[in-house]
Amino acid sequence: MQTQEQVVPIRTPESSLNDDVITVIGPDGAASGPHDPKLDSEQVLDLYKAMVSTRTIDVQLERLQRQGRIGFHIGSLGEEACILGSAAAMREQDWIFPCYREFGALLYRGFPLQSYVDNMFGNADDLVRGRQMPDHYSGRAHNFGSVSSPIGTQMTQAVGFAWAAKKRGDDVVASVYFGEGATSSAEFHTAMNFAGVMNAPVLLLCRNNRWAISVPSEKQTASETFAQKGIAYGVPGIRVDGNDVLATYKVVRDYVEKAAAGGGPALIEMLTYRVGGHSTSDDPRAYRVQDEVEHWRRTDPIVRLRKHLEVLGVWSDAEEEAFKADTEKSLKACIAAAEAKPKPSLASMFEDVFAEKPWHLKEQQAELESGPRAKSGH
Amino acid sequence: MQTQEQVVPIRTPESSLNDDVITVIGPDGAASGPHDPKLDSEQVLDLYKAMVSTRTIDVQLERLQRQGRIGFHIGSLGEEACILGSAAAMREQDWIFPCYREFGALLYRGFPLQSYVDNMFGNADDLVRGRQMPDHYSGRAHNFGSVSSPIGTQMTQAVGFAWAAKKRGDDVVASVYFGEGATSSAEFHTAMNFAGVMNAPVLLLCRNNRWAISVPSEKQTASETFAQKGIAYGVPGIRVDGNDVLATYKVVRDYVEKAAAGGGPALIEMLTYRVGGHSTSDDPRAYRVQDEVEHWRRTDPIVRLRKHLEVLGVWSDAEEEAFKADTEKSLKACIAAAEAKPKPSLASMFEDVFAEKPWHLKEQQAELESGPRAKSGH
Amino acid sequence: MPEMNLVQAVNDALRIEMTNDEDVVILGEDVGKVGGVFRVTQGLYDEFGEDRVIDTPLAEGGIIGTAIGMALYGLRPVPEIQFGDFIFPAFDQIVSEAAKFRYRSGGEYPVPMVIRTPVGGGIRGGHYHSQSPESLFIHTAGLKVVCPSNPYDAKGLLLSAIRDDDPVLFFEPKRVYRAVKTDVPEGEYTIDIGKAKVVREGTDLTVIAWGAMLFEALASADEVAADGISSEVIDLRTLWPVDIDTIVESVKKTGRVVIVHEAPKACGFGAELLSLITEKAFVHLEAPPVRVTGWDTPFPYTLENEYLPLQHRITPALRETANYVP
Amino acid sequence: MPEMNLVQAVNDALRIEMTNDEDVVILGEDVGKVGGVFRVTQGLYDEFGEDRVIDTPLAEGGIIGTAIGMALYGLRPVPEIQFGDFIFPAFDQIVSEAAKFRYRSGGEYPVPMVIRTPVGGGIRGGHYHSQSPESLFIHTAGLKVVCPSNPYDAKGLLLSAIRDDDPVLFFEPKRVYRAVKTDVPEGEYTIDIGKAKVVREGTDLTVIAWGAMLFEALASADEVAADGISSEVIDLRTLWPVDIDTIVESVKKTGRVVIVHEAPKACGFGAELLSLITEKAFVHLEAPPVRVTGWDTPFPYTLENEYLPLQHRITPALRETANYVP
Ligand SMILES: Cc1ncc(C[n+]2csc(CCOP(=O)(O)OP(=O)(O)O)c2C)c(N)n1
Ligand SMILES: Cc1ncc(C[n+]2csc(CCOP(=O)(O)OP(=O)(O)O)c2C)c(N)n1
Ligand SMILES: [Mg+2]
Ligand SMILES: [Mg+2]
Repeated sequence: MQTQEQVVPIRTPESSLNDDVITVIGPDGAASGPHDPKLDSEQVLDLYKAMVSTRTIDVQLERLQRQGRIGFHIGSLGEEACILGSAAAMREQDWIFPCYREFGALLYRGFPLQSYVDNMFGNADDLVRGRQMPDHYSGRAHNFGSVSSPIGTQMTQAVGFAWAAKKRGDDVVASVYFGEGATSSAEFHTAMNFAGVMNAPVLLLCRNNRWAISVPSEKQTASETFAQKGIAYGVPGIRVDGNDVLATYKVVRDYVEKAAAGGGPALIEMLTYRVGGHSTSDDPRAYRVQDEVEHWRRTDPIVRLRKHLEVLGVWSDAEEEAFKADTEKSLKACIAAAEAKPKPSLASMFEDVFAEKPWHLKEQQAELESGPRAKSGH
Repeated sequence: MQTQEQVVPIRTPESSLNDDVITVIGPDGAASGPHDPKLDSEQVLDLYKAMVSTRTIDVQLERLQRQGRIGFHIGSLGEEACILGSAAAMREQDWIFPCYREFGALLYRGFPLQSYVDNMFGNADDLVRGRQMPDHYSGRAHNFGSVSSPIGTQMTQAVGFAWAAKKRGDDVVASVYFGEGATSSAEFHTAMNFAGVMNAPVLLLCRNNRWAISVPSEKQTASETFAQKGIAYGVPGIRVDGNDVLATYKVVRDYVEKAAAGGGPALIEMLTYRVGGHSTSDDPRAYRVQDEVEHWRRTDPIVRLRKHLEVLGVWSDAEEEAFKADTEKSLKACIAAAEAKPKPSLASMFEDVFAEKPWHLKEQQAELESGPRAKSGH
Repeated sequence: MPEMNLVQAVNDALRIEMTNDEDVVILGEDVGKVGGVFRVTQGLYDEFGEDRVIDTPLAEGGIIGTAIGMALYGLRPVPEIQFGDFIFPAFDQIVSEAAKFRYRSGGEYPVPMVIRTPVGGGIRGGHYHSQSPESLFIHTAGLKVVCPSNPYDAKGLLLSAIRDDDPVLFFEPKRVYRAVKTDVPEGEYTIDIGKAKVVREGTDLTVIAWGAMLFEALASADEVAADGISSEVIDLRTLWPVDIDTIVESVKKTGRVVIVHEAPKACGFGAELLSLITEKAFVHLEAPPVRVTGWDTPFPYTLENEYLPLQHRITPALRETANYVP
Repeated sequence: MPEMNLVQAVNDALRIEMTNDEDVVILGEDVGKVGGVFRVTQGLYDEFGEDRVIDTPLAEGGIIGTAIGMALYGLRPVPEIQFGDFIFPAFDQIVSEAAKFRYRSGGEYPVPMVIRTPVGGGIRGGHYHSQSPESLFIHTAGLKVVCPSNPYDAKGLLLSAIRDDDPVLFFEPKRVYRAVKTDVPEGEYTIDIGKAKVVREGTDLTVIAWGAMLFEALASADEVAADGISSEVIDLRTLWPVDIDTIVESVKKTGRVVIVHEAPKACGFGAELLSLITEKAFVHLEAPPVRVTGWDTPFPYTLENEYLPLQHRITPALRETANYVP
């Protein structure tokens, strides 16, 4: 319509083009460019091991679920670099608000593997007392939030948390994970807007893994990139190759430091791919072509980092086998222990609803404890 | 922090600068530039009259409220150009989803003044049967939606409505009004995102009148403009001088035609100012300086258009006085009539909850009708 | 007559009405290509196309808000909320808008819309894949709430709901989805909204249930029958407006009543049922009406079967109520 | 001892606790410079600064979501929702997050937060400035709900609520805001959450009310006293967890009860109260408990006084209940 030419709409940024995506590790495995964090080989190896053990655990837990020994698992196959690179970039005093795929970050923070496995079984030793589904852990002792299923709710919470730290004058940055699908939620909008207005020290980490269960990213939004959504809130948006652990580490680290220095929030879109199903309840063959998966397997973050290790001249197949074997061994031990533990007590169901148990919960607990289930020991 | 330089954030557009704001009527009252809709004097005069009568009604209703004869009024003092310019730009078959300041648009659409005044009194002839507060009208017969108080809810509804028209193959565009404060609501985010993804023929008309009750626009968001929020959704965002009725008319008309031609949604930020209080319940002196108000009075949309009429050489003081007098006269007549009408019946309270009255509402109606209020005729 | 489970019966009803009526559209998360996480809309995307079966962005408020807009235009949207637990981001659009639209517009704007969503426990879903939010919507004037217990009722009730001119919340007991098969007639038939069904006749006490808990109630009724207690079991089918006549008639006969539901007790629908019965049949009550419900805690994962009002909790309640002497 | 209205009493409590505790912060729409649309936070912005009294963007979900985050960090946020009718955009954060956080985290993450909001009718607010949503939150395990009827209680209850380690919904009856003045002691005092108050002793029947309707209940009690009917009137003050002992004790004495609330009847809190009473005092009941409530319709504008359970509707209920013979 010719009259259109006359109207000048707000120009959309070109920064959605792929060459705006920050990358460090090249096809040859060499690290280069302005975003190379220049980590020493120890640190790189440390990241590599974390990624490998994360994947090893994923594989084992999926198997466990198929065997019917646990009810559910939601994993991070293919997303290890963006999860561990970003987690490693957070300083010890910083906080992590998880989505539900970040058990690797939780363990990286030092959360005991046994506690994680107890959560997968919802047994009496589960720190959340068997109240939530597997992979819905909570890690306050490790500056780690609490997983809940409703999409997006952790985002505004992370913003308020970060603002509170700032108000107290504490040198703390909060980071919060979510998927690209969650950018459609009301919580993303509110979190970004409040973060901008409050200039909160918070990083919004978007794992753009292309899929929201069966919905591809192009059906989530008509915007070319997720990073450009930052413009709506006056918050910088950056795109990084989320399968490049060094690039991810560097970008997140830079913005952690910026936020800590009073520079405010940032939205970081980490480009990656959900190689597995959405969860053990999902079969992606129903909605996506295998070629796509194969394509992404070629950019596998672990393979890429392994190549970089070769360039650095550290690590060997033998070491890798040994490391995997160790991981599997300790995992198996935790599983055996967790499986042998009893269920949480009937009483535990009525605790922690409130700080103190009110009369009606005492009555209800007594009712259950005097019923057949108590006798049958459920 | 020096490492920052290395990270290239998504560039924010410069389009927030004032010279990006589309204007047609110059200080001298002459219309010029690419956005001049080139209306004939009839049409301009028609718009002018609508703006003047809208203001006249506002002034009278505020007085009426102070006299305690109506309970509430929420007006459009200073916002007449953006409301009437945009309403006039919609084609007859197009639909308008109101916020709560658009009674001028409702009347422009041919809604009877008497019906509007009956709504202000919530009497038995009120088309919404005295169920809602004053200024919460509904105008289906005039392709006009239904006012509700919760901020933002009309936006997603307008998107779904526009999509439905498109699905039916009807040549209908929907427009929806809201204030700049409402861009912080979840509804704005969802409406913009769904509009973009569905490519719905809908125009999101943001009256940026600077204030959300006592909250100034800079506290709503850290983005420089509201129009740039379109970038987050791949939806064009345009800024227009909302106190320039010709510019507003032209921009809205262009995007109506674009949407009708399958070009999809647009976000139009109309820069204006809320000259009065938020509503009759609000006294803005508690939170803003009078200078600001005075500054905006100088850009009064009616004064500006009057100047343009002089350039066109139509309209005179005498005609203006006569016109105002007429408006006041017919308004007074409607008020007198509305005030004399009875309250809605007790029975009406139990109707329209459902298409058919269920047993429990029949029981409750009987209970009320057998009680003292029925006898006292309430 | 074909046998169907509840998933198939709902799918069948959707296919029939989408064939009958161009204005019926489905929208929600993952409802398209993959046919929903429970496969309830399977095949409809291929059959009716992406304009009739819409995969939306991840925003329940947007799903319901746009569905309302479609209904205002004249369509008959059937939005799906993936789990009842995720209906809350859309709560404002449902209670402030859909429920009040007809009323606040003086009848100008009805909102014919059926919100389908799976509810209840039984799949080890923990806090957020198990809840039963019916009472929140029953408390909101302007909404109808339906919850079938079996495939046959599900199909007939859904066809009625889609043709209804008011917003209907259609709660599907996910524990029943594939667990129960019944004969389901081919083609069209409807079951009236607002009509309960006496599924077991009895004389000593009345048991009121719906959805998945109906089967637990029936199991307990059989169990206590061995002790010579004769239970009448009512499947409400429509929760609101509730079929008060069927309930009161039964309670007048038995004088004793046990109400079973999964949702927490406090301000649950059981409270309203108990109140209505007490108000309307006070002089006929021979024992205090009893509620067997989910506890007033969040819905737990491991102890799901200790949380739910299953047979092990219903049976003692039936015995006590039947044997109550003031 | 100074006289205060409810607005002043709440303001006084906020000022006291903000002075005591650096961690107490207020956030909401228009709470800052202008002191809230009802002026409840007036003066606090000037006194404590914009870091303690925060004007937020227009998003209730953001107000509650960020307040939860602040509470997780260790602050004691007191968010304001401008009208109870506008709490629904925050419903998901309240029922899915705040209510379940302590439980789902095994006690790791308490959420001490007081959500203040004006509720109820009486200001000609129509659909969206009049509602009373208490039962929705009572039904949600993990939330406490408080609703004072007078300035004295408001101050003492708010101080308790802010010091409470669980999320509390603090409902302020806007009809009472400036209509009632009482003596309010200067400085600190608390009133226990969970304790009701018998505000009028009687022997023939028990009337249960709270908030603005308490005064209507008292007026009716006086009215029927003329006919020799002696009513005991209980002001619940805390709605949940409710003070069951005070209620049951009174009902055991009177054998008759009338419950009054503004919210719609279906699944309103009256249903829970009626059910608890029937369960716990069945043998003492001499008449069916009666509910006098808002109708099951949206809240109307012009007929507000015909919708509300005012004296003209309570008095006949008291008479009938007192004179009931089976
Ligand atoms: C409010 C809400 N709606 C729907 C769901 C169901 N659901 C769980 S995960 C998911 C997709 C999330 O996709 P994305 O945000 O991209 O994260 P990813 O799983 O890809 O990491 C959906 C729809 C939910 N958990 N919460
Ligand atoms: C969900 C919701 N929250 C709060 C309010 C109270 N409220 C009414 S108007 C308003 C400010 C709106 O400002 P804006 O969107 O800029 O529109 P304007 O009044 O300036 O035209 C507020 C906070 C409401 N009506 N709905
Ligand atoms: Mg994803
Ligand atoms: Mg404004």
